[in-house]
Amino acid sequence: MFKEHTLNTTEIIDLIQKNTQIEVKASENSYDASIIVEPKDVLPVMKFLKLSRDLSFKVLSSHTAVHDGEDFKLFWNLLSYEHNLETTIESSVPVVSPQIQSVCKVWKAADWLERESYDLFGIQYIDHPDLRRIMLPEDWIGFPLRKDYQSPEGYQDIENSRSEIDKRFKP
Amino acid sequence: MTSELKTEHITINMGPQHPSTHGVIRFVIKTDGEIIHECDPDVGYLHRGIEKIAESVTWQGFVPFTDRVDYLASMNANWAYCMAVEEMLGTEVPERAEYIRVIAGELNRISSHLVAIGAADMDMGAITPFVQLLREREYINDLLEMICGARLTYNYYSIGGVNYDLPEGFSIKVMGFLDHFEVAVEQMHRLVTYNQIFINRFANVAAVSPEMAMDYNFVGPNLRGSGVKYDVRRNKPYSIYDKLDFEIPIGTASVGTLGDCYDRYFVRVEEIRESVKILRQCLQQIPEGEIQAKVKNAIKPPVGHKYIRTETPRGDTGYFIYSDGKTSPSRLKIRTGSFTGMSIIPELARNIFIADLVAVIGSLDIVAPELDR
Amino acid sequence: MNAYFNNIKNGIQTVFEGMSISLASFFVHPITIQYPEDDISSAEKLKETYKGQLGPMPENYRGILDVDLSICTACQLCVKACPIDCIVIDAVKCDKSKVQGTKSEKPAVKTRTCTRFDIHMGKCMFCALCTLACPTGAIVHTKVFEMNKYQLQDLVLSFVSEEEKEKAIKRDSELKVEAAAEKAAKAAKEAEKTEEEK
Amino acid sequence: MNLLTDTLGMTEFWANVVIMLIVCTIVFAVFALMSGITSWAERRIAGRMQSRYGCNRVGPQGILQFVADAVKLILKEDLIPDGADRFLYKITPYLCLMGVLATLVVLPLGSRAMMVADLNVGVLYFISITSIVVIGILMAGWSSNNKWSLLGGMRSAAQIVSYEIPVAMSLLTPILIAGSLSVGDLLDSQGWLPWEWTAFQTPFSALAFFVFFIGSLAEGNRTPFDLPEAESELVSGFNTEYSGFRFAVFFMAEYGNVFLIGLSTTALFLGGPNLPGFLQGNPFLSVAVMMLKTIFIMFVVIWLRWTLPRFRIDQLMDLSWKYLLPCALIAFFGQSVFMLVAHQIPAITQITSIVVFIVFLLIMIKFIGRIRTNYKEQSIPVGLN
Repeated sequence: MFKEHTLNTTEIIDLIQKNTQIEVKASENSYDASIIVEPKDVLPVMKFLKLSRDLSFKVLSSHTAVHDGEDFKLFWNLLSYEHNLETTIESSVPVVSPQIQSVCKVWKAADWLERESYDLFGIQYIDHPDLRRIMLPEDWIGFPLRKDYQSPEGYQDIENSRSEIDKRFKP
Repeated sequence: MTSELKTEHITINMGPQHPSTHGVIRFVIKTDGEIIHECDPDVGYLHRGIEKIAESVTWQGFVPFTDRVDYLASMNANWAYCMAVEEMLGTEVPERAEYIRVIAGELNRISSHLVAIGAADMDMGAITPFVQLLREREYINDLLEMICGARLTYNYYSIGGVNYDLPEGFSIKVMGFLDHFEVAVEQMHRLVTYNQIFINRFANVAAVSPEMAMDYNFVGPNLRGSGVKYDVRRNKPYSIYDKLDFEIPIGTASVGTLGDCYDRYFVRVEEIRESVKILRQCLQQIPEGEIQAKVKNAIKPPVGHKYIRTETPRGDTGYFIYSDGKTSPSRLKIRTGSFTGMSIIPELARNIFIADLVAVIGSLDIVAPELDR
Repeated sequence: MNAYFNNIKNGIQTVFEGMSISLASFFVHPITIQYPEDDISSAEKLKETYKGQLGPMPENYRGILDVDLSICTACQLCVKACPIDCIVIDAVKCDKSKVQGTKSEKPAVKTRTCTRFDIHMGKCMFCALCTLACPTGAIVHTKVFEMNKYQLQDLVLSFVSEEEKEKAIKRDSELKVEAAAEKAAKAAKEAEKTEEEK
Repeated sequence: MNLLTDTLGMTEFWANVVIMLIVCTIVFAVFALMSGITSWAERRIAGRMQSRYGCNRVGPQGILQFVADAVKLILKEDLIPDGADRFLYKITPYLCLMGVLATLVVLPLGSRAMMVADLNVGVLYFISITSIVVIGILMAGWSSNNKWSLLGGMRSAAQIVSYEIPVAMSLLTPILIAGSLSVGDLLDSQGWLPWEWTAFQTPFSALAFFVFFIGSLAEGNRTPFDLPEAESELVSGFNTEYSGFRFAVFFMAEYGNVFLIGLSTTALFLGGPNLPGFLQGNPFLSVAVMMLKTIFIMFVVIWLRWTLPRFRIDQLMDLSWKYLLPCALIAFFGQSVFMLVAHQIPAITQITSIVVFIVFLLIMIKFIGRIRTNYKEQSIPVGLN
C-alpha cells in the first residue's frame, strides 16, 4: 500500500503548477517545508491536492492560524495515507479583514477546525456551512488567541479578578 | 398509524451532566420517541485555554500542562510535545531514555485503553468489567508511580529525555504484572466483549466507511476500526518503534459491518495485546546509559513552524508549534483525536436509538478535556 | 434461521461464561485499601494484607513540598522553573550560618538568606519541575499527601518565620553597616595612602 | 378467631378485619425487611464481584446500611418539580408499591397454609396484578414533567406489556401439570425432591421455567432489562425527579420486586416449601425451605445484574416476541403432548424428570468447573510489592 519513494516539497510544487497553473512557492523555514499559496488560490489548490492521483491528500490533519504581526498565517497540514506523504500549506490574511475561502467542501474535517479558528482568531471563512463559535459561548466578546487580546473584566455575573490571597501572595 | 396523527419531536439535552458523556459535553438531540433525528454536539465546557497558556510559559514549563490535555494518557501527551521541541532544537535523545519513553508510553496506552473499553462497557450497562478493568489500571498506575512519583499527571518526559531513571527491579515487576494482566484482561473480554448481548449492542451500529473516516480525519483506533491500516508508529516511525516487532490491528467486520462500533472497540482490545508485546520486547532490550541529553536551561528554538504527530491512545495527536525565537512558543496548536472524532457525531447520530448514541460516544473514546483543551 | 439459533446458542453460552467469571471474582479478596485504618506507609504491611497486589508508596512520591532552608541558596531557580508561579522568594545578602545558628551540618554555600520563602500549595500542581531545577536539593517533595485546611490561605506555606526574617534583615543591615564601615576604612586608608604618596 | 370473638366480644366481621390487618402487617413487615436486606445484599454482592468491599460501615458488615438510607431518605425534602402533575406525581409511588404488595396475597411465605388467600384463580390474579406496576411507572414518567422520565416510563410500558405475554404463556405449563389455577394446588403438584419440581419435570417445563424467569426479570426491571432506569442512557429514568420518602417507596418497590421474582419462581417452579413426608406441615421448616430457595433465586437475580450488559429497546422486543414467546408456546404444546403420552405410559414421567435433572446437574458441574478455572486465573499474583 505504501510506496518507497515519497515526493518532496519541490516535486509537489511542480505538480501543482503544472496542473493548475497557479503560482505557489516554497517557504523558507527552519523546520517543516511548506507551500505558500495566495489566499484566493487556496480552494483550487486544495481541491487539486485531494483529487490528484499522484498525491491524493485525502486527510486534513490540522488547520490553524498564527497571529504574526499584521497578518494571520494560516496553516493546513495535509496527509496522504496512500502515498505516505505529508505537507503543509501556508497562506496569510491581514488581521484587519481576515477572510478566506472555506475548505469544508474538500474535507469534512475542516468544518470544526475552521469553526475553532473562527472562534479563537476571528477568521471569517467564506461559504462555511455553519460558522459559529465552538469553544466559547455565543455571546463572548473578542478572539482570545489574538496577541492583542485583553482578558475581559468579567463574563455575565462572573468577575475576573485575583483573590485577596493571591494579591497578598504575589502583589 | 394514520398520517393525520400529529407528532412532535422532543428536544432533549444530553449533558452537560450526564453519566455517559465521558466528561462535560452536551448533545442537543431531537428525537422521535427513541429514535434520534438530529444531534448537535455542544463542546467547550472544559475549554481551559491551554493553547493560550503556552504563549506565556517557558518551553520546559509547558510540559506539565500537556498532562492536562488528555489526563488518561499524560505520558503520551508529554512525549508528543517533548518530541516536537526536541526536533526543533535538534536534540538527540539517549537510547536508554527512548526505551524508557516507550515503556512508559505503552504502559500508559494500556491504561488509557482499559478506561476506554471499561467505559464503553459501562455505557452498555455492564458495570463489573469497568471496575475490574480499572483495578488493572490501578496496577499500571502503581507502576508508573514507581518511576515518576505521580499517578495521573506524570510530567515524566522532559525535553531531551526523561526526568527519572527506572527504579531497581522495575522490569521484573512489570513482567510479573504482565503475566497477571494478560490472563485477567482476557477474562474480562470473555465476561463482556464476547457476550452476545454486548455484541448485539455494538455490531452494525454507526458504521464509518474508510472514505468517511479519512474525510473526517479519524485517527488512531477509530481510523483503524474503519479498516485503514495507518499507524504513525509504523508509517512514520519515531523513537525506537522501527526496531520493535508489533502488528497494527484493524477492523475486520467480524460480527457486523466494517467500521461499526464493535470494530472500533475491538481494535482497542487488540492494541492492548500489541502493547503487551512491545513492553516485553523493550524490557528485554533496554540498554544502560544516560537518560537525559544536555539541554540548555533557557531554550529558544529559531523562528519557524513544526507539526509533529505521535500515536497516542486516542490516535494521531498533532502538535503544531510556531516559534518566534523567544522563550515561549508563539503559537501552539494541539490537534487531538477526540476533536476530530467528535465532529462526526452529527452525521452518525441520525436515525439511531438514544441508546446507540451512548454506544457511539463510548466507541469513539472521547475524552472531554482533550476535546476542548 | 441459522443465525436465529446461533444467536440463542451464543447468548446462552456467553451468559453462562460471564456468570462463572463474575462468581469467581466474588471469591477473590477485595483490593480496596480502607484508607485511614489500613496502614499504607510500610511496604511490608501492604504485602501482608494484599499479597503483592499493591505497590508501596515509591521513594520519589510527589507529595507536598518541603524546603531545607539551611542548604537553600536563594538562587531563585525554582521560581523560574515553576510554570504557575506558586513559589515566592525574597532574599537578602548575609552570612547564613550566623543567622540560622549552627544546626546544619552542611556549610552555607553562599551568603544569601531567604527572608521569605512561600509556596502556595493550593496552586501547586505537583509537577516536580522545581525539585528538578534545584541545584542543592533544598526543595523536595515529601511523602505527605494529607493537607486538609479550613481556609485557603492556610495552604500558603511559609518556610521563613517572622523571627528569622527579622534576624536576617538585622544581620543584613549589620553586614551593610560593617561593609560600609569597612569601605569607609578602606577609603580612609586609601586616602591616607594617596596623601602619603603626595 | 375464636379468641377474638369469644373474649373480646367482637362480631365475626370485625374479627376478620382485625385478623386481616394483622396478616397484612406481617406480610408488609416481611416484605419491607426483605427489600431492605436485598438492597444491602445487592451492594455487598456487587462489591465483592468488583474486588471491593461494598457497604461495611453501619453496623456489623454494614447490615444496618438500609436503615440509615431509609432514615436519610425520609428526612429529605420531598421535592415536586415545577410543572409536574402534582396529584399523579404524589400518588404514583404508592401505586407502584401497591402493585408489588398485592401480588404477595397469593404467594406463600411458607407452606400452603401460610398464604394470605389461596384464591382458586391465584395464578391469573398474579399475572394480572403485576401489570399495575406499569401504570405506576408510566404515571411517574409522565407526571414528572421531565423528558428523560417520560422516555423511561414509555420504555417501561412497552417492555412490561410485551413481557406479560411470554410470562403468562409459560405459566400455562405448570397449570397443565397441576390442573388448577390455584397456587396452593400448584405447590401440591410438586414433590420435595428436585426432580419432582415443576422446573425439572419435563424438558418442556424446564423451558417454561427458563422463559418465566427471564420474563419476570424483565417485568421487575432488572438488568439486563433495566431500560426504564438505564442510568447510562436515561440518567435514572422514571424516578429521576423523585426524592425523599417517595423515592424510598420506589426503591422499596424495586427491591420488593426482586423478592417477588424469587418467591414466585420458587412457588411456581421450584417446589415451594415442600418437605419430605414425615416433616410435612412443620411451619418453621417450610418457611426456612421457602426462604432458602427464594434467597438463592434472589442471589441469581443480583448476580445476573452485575454480569450482563443491557439490551437495547428493539432487541428487548425481539427477545420477547421472537424468542421467548415461541419458546413458551413450544413448552405449552410440548407439555400437552407429553402429558397425553404419559397418560398411556405412566412410567415415562418419572424417567423424564430424572433425566432432565441429571442433565441439569451435568451442566452445573461444568459450570462449577468454569468457576474454578476462572478463580484460579484471577488469583495469579501481580507481584508489585
